Amino acid sequence: MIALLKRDLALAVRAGGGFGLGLAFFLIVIVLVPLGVGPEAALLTLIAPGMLWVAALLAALLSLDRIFALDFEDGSLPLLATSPLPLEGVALMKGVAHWATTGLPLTLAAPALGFLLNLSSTAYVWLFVSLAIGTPALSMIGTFGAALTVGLRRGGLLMSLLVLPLYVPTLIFGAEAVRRGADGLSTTTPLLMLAGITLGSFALLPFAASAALRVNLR
Amino acid sequence: MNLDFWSSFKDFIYEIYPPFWDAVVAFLGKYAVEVLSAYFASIILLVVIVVMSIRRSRRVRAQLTAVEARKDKS
Amino acid sequence: MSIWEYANPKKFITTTTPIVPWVLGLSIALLVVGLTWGFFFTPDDFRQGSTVKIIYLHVPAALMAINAWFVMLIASLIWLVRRHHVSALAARAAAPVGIVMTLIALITGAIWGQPMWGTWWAWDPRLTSFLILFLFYLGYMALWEAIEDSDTAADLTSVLCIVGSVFAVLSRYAVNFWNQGLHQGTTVPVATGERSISDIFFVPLVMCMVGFGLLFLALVLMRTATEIRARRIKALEARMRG
Amino acid sequence: MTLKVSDLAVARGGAPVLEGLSFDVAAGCALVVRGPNGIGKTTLLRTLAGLQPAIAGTIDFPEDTAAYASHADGIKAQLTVVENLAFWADVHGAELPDAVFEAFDLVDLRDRFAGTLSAGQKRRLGLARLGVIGRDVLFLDEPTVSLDGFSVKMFANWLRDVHLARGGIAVIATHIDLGLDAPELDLTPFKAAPDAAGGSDEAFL
Repeated sequence: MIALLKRDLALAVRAGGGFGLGLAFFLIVIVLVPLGVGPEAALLTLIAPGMLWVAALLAALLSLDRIFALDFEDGSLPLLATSPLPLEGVALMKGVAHWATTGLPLTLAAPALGFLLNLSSTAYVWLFVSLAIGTPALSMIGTFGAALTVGLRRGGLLMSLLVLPLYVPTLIFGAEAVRRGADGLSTTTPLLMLAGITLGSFALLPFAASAALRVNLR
Repeated sequence: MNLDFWSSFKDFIYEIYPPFWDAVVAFLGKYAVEVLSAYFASIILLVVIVVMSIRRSRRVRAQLTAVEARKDKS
Repeated sequence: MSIWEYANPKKFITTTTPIVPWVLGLSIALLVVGLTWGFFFTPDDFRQGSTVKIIYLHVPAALMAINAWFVMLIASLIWLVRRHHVSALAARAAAPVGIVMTLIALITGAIWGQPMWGTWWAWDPRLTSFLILFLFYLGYMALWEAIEDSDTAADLTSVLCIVGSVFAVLSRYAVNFWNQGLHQGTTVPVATGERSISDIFFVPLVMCMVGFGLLFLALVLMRTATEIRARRIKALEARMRG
Repeated sequence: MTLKVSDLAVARGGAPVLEGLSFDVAAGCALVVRGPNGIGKTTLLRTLAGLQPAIAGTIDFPEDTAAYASHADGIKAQLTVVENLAFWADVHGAELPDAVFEAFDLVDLRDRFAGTLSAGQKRRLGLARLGVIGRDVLFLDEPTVSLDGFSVKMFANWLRDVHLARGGIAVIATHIDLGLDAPELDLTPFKAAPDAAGGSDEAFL
């Protein structure tokens, strides 16, 4: 399975602009927020945690439909299905590969962009921690959504409609953790819930994703 | 929908037929329009889903008999 | 005669077609009686005034919105385990009814809360979780429409329904965590059984609930039969072309 | 090690396509499947490979020894020929033998990006994958499409001298003569009757 992960990372770096795509989109959304909402620092501080998380979520969503679509079009998905690799392993590795190319760079870059939204100083560490815990869940849930809609025409649009409601718990707990961090309150409960969702997603969703893949390969 | 639009809307429908609205307000109090609009909206939605279901059922039933007729002929 | 007997589409149609008009008629009768009783013959609440009368629409619709998703979940599980087409098509049939119930719950909830909260939409946790449920319904129905082959569609939507249910429950508690809550306490807590409203409100409310339940049943039976017939048309046409 | 298929029925999109199919393929033999377009060759091969469930009958061969190859070769354009084959070797936990490059005439293409290959070269790379993964039972769906005469002969030689000689099995759906002295199976007599049972639409007819 590691071979699949290595190949996907190599492909992402060579072809899809790899780490930069999600990051660039994240930066653009963050820059748009003050342009839309206005430059008042007090207001920006208030909405910074939520907007940073929403931007991270949208950046993750952006590159989801390519996860399986490429392999489906060039025929390597059926070949992977008939290989010794379990499909659950393929789905898991695809989720990890997506996180490595979008979630990870986001987590590292987000604190650096926090000042654009005048994020309060105490919140930076919590932003990093909540993104580090939460973005894997975004990737795994997204992989499930991608598996559901691979091979469908206009699958990308449909996938966003399916995946966004599934992102709600992660968004709420993630943004809440950062907001509590900003106000100096204890952030343990939201972070625990966030970790619970991430672990749950990685434990269960590969099975749902592989079931969906098997159906789509029929 | 901010509140002043809503209050201007309420004044508007009040002029339509004042005596009726006097009786309604007497009966329902100052939230008469809210209660009526809630009932109105819900009943409209229920009627829509029932009517759509019945119409679709009839249309598909007709199609089916047509297809079956074609099948028996061929 | 086990209930799996009804899994056979033709048998399902022959048994349900005669009873649907009766169930529909009974449910409409119950609704008319329940709503008029609740609307005309129950006193106003001292605090909320006459808006309390919206309870007869909001509570039953909210109840049915959740039950509809639950029915779809059970039907999806039955489809995945026993491969009965009727349950998959019943899940597909229940979704539009469920989304309408959710819409009614949302609209009546917003109108009901407006005088007290001062705005049309105060992001109250319970109403927000219905809004999220609405999105789940939307996604579920969109997935059905997006796939031509019925069996693939049934499988994929069943998987989505199961995963969606887990996340719907998660969202329910996440939303509670996110905002303290303006909604009044549960009027009829099914678990504890005691109720926070007096008898005169209670009887018409139960009548409306039963009315909504029967209406849901009638609509789902009717729409399932329609889905079966539509599937039969497709199968016959495929056969004739083949 | 033999491939035994008894009374197999396969469906496509809910309607039965083939039924009552029985055949055995002993180790070291190949079977060429023939039939007009749309008879269900691809459906049959996908069912044998396990990509879709059969509606009736049984397929048995040793677990985890099947490999499937179809029109789409599963080649990544941004990876070089060597990287593509190395990936499939890793996935199957096998070593990348150098002999496969000679067998499929890919020696001088080793470090070329797969995207820059011609259709025929891509095809050879796709077939080279079969040589790399070391699977005994091969289900090949028109493997020689877009190959020139010389490459077809080369592939047939590899199949006979390397794969079958090693005791492998191959079921090949093709229209051209591969020059293998393999038995042929025409699928026309096994075409499912219009009202055949078993398809998922059956409950509605």
